[in-house]
Amino acid sequence: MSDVEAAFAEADGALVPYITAGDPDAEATKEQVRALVAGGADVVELGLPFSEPIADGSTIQEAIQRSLANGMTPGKFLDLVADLDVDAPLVCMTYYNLVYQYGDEETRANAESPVEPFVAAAAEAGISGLIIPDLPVEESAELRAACDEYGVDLVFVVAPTTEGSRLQNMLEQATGFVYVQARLGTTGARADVSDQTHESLQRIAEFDAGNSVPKAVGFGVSEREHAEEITAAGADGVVAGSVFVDIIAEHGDDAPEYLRQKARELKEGAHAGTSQSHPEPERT
Amino acid sequence: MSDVEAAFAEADGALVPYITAGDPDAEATKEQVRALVAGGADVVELGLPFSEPIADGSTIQEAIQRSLANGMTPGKFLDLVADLDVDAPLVCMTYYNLVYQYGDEETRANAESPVEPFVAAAAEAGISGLIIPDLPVEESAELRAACDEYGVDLVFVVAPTTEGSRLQNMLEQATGFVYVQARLGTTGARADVSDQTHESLQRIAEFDAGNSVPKAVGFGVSEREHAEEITAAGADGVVAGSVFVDIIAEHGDDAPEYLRQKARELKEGAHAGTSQSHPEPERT
Amino acid sequence: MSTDSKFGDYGGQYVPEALMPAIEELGDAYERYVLENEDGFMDEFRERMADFGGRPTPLQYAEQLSARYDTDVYLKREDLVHGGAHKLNNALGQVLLAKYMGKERIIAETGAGQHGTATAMAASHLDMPCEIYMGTTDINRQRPNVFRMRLNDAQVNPVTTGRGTLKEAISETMRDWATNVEDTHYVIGSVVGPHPFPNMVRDFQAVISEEAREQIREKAGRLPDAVVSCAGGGSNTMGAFANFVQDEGVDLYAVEAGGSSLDVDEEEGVAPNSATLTTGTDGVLHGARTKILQDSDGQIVESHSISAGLDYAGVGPELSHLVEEDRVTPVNVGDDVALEAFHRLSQTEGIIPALESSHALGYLHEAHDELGDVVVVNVSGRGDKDLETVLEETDKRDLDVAPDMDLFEGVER
Amino acid sequence: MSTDSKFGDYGGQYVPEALMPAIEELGDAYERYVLENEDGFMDEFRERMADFGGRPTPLQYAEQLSARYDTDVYLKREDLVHGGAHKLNNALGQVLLAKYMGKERIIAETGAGQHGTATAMAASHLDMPCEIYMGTTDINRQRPNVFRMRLNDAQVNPVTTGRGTLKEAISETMRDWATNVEDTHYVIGSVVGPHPFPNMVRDFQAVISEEAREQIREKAGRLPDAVVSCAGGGSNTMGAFANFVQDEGVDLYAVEAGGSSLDVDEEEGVAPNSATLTTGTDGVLHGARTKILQDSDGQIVESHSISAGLDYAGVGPELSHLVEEDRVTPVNVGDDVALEAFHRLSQTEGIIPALESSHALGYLHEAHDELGDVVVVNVSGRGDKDLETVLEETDKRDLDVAPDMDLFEGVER
Ligand SMILES: Cc1ncc(COP(=O)(O)O)c(C=O)c1O
Ligand SMILES: Cc1ncc(COP(=O)(O)O)c(C=O)c1O
Repeated sequence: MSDVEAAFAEADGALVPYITAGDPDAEATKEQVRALVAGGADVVELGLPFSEPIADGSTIQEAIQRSLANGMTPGKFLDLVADLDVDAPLVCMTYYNLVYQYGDEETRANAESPVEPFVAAAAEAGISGLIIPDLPVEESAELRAACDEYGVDLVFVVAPTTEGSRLQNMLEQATGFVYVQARLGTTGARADVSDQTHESLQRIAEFDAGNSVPKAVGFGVSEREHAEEITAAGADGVVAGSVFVDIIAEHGDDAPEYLRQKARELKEGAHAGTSQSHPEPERT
Repeated sequence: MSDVEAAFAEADGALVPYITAGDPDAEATKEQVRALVAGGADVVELGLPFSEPIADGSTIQEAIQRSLANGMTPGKFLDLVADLDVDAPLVCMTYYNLVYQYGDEETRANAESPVEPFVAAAAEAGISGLIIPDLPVEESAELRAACDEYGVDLVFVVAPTTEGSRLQNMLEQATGFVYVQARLGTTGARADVSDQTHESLQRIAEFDAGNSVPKAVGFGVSEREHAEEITAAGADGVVAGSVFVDIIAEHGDDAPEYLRQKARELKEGAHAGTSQSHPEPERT
Repeated sequence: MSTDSKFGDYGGQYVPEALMPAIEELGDAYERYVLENEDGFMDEFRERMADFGGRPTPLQYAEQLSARYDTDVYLKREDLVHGGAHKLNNALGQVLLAKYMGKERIIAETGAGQHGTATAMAASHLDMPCEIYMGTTDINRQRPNVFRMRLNDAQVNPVTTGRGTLKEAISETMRDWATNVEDTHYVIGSVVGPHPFPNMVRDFQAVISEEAREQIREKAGRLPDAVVSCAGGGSNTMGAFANFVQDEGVDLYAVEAGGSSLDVDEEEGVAPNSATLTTGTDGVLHGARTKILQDSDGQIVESHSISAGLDYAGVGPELSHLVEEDRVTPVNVGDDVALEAFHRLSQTEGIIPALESSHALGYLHEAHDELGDVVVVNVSGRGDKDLETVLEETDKRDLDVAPDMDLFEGVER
Repeated sequence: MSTDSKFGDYGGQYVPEALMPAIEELGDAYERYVLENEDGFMDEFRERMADFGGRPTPLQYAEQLSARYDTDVYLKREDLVHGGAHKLNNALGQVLLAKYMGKERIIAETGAGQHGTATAMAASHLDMPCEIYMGTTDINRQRPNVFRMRLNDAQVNPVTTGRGTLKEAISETMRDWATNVEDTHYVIGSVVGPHPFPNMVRDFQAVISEEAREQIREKAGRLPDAVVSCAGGGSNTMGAFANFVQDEGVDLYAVEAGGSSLDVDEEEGVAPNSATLTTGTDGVLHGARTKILQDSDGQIVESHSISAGLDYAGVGPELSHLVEEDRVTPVNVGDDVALEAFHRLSQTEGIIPALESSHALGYLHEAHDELGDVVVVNVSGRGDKDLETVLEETDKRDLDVAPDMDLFEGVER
């Protein structure tokens, strides 16, 4: 069982917050991560910014632009991670080209595959898992191999449109957790839990049976009730990103305290939902 | 012999000045005509302005615009002519559409041809001849007939490009005088007498033989020497327009005096040239 | 002068004497090269119109319009000719003819710039020096077309007389021709001017109906009930009609610019329209006897149309004759109807038509019930050149069909 | 994923999971309708490209250029396609395919507006609702194209992120697609993006070389020694090459935008060129593995070209592969050379080419000695859209070939 899977197992309704590393700078990110963990985050998803974030909505796009404008790079990202000493596994979310491109010439020349240098460096820095939203399972063989070699989880996104043999394949390949996309579209905080979310939860229940990897639902989660509804329907946790990124954009230096509060709120929701789907009713 | 032909016969080197009627108004035109005749004009060519003067250069175009802007019309033109009491035949220069279009509905319905009403009215007002620069001899049958009926001369322009049977035809049809175009192009004062002028003079000499109608050379005549050169080569007179129109544009109310002087100068030249081409040498 | 210099009472050669030899020479060349294909002139013309000009142009079945009008509407796509209009058919023909005649210089007039750009393209293609006369007012309001002519290496001569528009440019070009007639050919832009221009320009444009007649027989299995074409000078019109004139069952509609009103303001010397065939009277303009817009004295009045290419006070003498003979029906639609038709075709068929052509489409809209089952509409040109005008004029009106352009308001940077 | 989703190492499907079913569905439709002509799809496509699009386009022998270069130069006249560029070949194909697939809504990205206008025209023609994403910067500098899209009834969605240009518009369109994938088809504008787009767009554009190959055999009696085509994303390029790839004796030149310099400014994240095939490195962008312009970290850099249509940091994966296989020779010419070539063709052949196409013509000028006896150059589009840019950029330089535009100075009113 990987760090990430262990964190889910212990969480009893896990909270996986996302923030963009380097928004607005590396020191701030460290504070933010500590606050999230203090608030109850079980796993932290850290975005390594890429110039063409096609899977992200406007909130996270803007965070990425702020981070890039302030000089964030893959190298600095890994330094930041290595520096962070928190009690939660860190998962890196980024786009494939940065993974593909990482490393100096010599390292790359000696690598088994173009993606090995990044995975090696990430593992060394303390990254427990990777989420690459523009890498479908069909193109992931090289990265899967490198992740296996370095003990890094590779998280896949299951979309509302993912079905049949592709879904099967993904569940077989996924480690760490499965990121269940609650609705079509891109990341971004929404006011409600969409119908698609309920369908997704339904689908989780269906495929849950034969697979042990945890499932976390994301895309649009921003309120306690969302989180509760999601875990109540059988998910092992929730992913929430835009809501935290919005807080950072709004509160600047004061963000950590707000992040902690929001994390606590969502964590409570996730936990509460779990108790509804489990035999023993228990409230925080 | 028509009035115009008679004027040429008496002139011994005729001067035919052109001005645009109504430039800037009818009263001024009357003064101008009187000044020209006082200066020695043998025949006066009066322009009836048409909105699309394709055969005229910029000097006369502008005079036409001034005249039209001040309200000149074919009717007013004929009134002006009827009012004028000078000792030289008046020739009307205009474009075919005005001739074609003249007359009220009733007159036109009873006319022999569309052009008859204009010719009749012109003759009545005291016009001795017509020059229609956009009416080639081939299209002139109707107008020729009307002119014959009302005793109005029809002057044709012979261009440097006119040759052979067309030239023959024109000489046969012309009455009053033949307007020999000194060079290709449009009306307008020039600094010199072009080579084409000399060729034209040469051609005059050639066709002179079999035809008794007088020949006047125009297009670009503005100086005494031009006039002299032209009659010396055998022409019966010179036509000059732009030089007079320029004087009117420049001197306004004072124009008549300058017109008289310029007419005198050109008349002297024309006369002097004649004496060179005639047996008895005589100078003014 | 050859016997067919007249169409009934219309036509003829009313030009300064200096030009007579030139138009006789041209008449002779027209007969030899165009009518008799001497030295393979017409073969070369057709080949160049194919390879350089993009002919044949399609005859397209217009699905949405046909459904809307319950009439089979076919569009003759002259907008696809190189340069964006039928104008090149004529310009290339004349420049090539000038070359065969040994001329060394091309001149032409232009108003909105369509004929000027076509002539400049043709002259550049055939490596002939070219000068275009254009009024200063037009130069300033049609800058892109001036640029195109300059890019094609034509000299553009500003004409400052009068109001600085088409009429003045024509007169000025005639003056140049009268001065340089020996080595210069004047490429007239429509079926106007002295003989042989009306015949010759028609023959160069007749390829439109030659193709369309064959295409409609293939596509519809029959001849059309009607052919509808806009008419300014009337070159696209005669081109679209020529090969149908002998088909008595085919009605021919020449759609003129009704402008803002069919009345003439004698006082101001202005006709707020260019509906020469409908409202004009007989007269002589620019070398030919034809219908013209004039006041009772015979002075030419200023015409008007939302489409610069129709904005002319005369019309081809052959059209005047065919109207008199009842072979061609003259009709007109005003600025508003044309503008709506512009938007309609742009929206429903994916074709942005010239404002000139939009008049033909506007008439189709108004009269589709009476035109029969199969109608050919000549789309004489594309409307890219008209974008500015259309936006301005649309803005002034309250047109249901027009798209809003609000999006710019939010994005000024 | 079908086996030929890759061209050697290039290509693939690097898209968000939500889109995978859509591109699988599209791959399936591509195989059935495009490759197997199910329900007569390809027949209908070809018929519409003829009647609506104006195909075939001519292959024109360029007399003056041939004489100047002592080489037989043939121009493939894609500038004559409806809309003014090869772009319609693809847009019409995809919109029609979307219709066959039962989609109800079309979206597309556009930079300079060429692909957007082509898509809007195609959607209007086929009566499909259409939305175009366009960066706000581009909206402001390409207003006429925005007007054209609006006139054709397309909605234009301003994209405010980033610098508001093409890259951002593509990303935004992908987001829309990821949200509305069930009823919406995304019409990608070049041979880029995830499989099956590169294959499919190539197949729609391959009509260029299908025609050209037949035409050159007829006109020159042989295959050409070289085919020269500009390359941005590479759709006109692959279209012009596709049917010659198997002809080993035919050299294929992909001419990229050398911009102002081939260097990359890592500090600023800017490449003052778009010479992806020459200077780019392997990476993954917009759904495919291909050559891209990136810094050493893998961040995409801003590209540059005087011609907006070439200004893209990626290139079609098949071209990357054909270059790697030495079948296609990547070359480039800079802004200045392209600008001169623009003026040269305008002046000497009467054709105003797109600035994109001017790169191919610029390379012809520079390398004509080495290209062989018979050369086909693809004139991918017309240059009317580029007039403003050309005037501005010409003004900045001291180009011998450029005409002066002094005449405006005298005529301001
Ligand atoms: C597209 C188009 N159609 C029609 C016309 C009108 O000319 P004509 O009546 O000679 O065809 C013009 C003139 O510029 C034009 O550009
Ligand atoms: C005329 C023209 N040529 C070429 C291109 C470049 O695109 P591609 O490389 O896909 O042909 C464009 C793009 O807008 C274009 O408009």
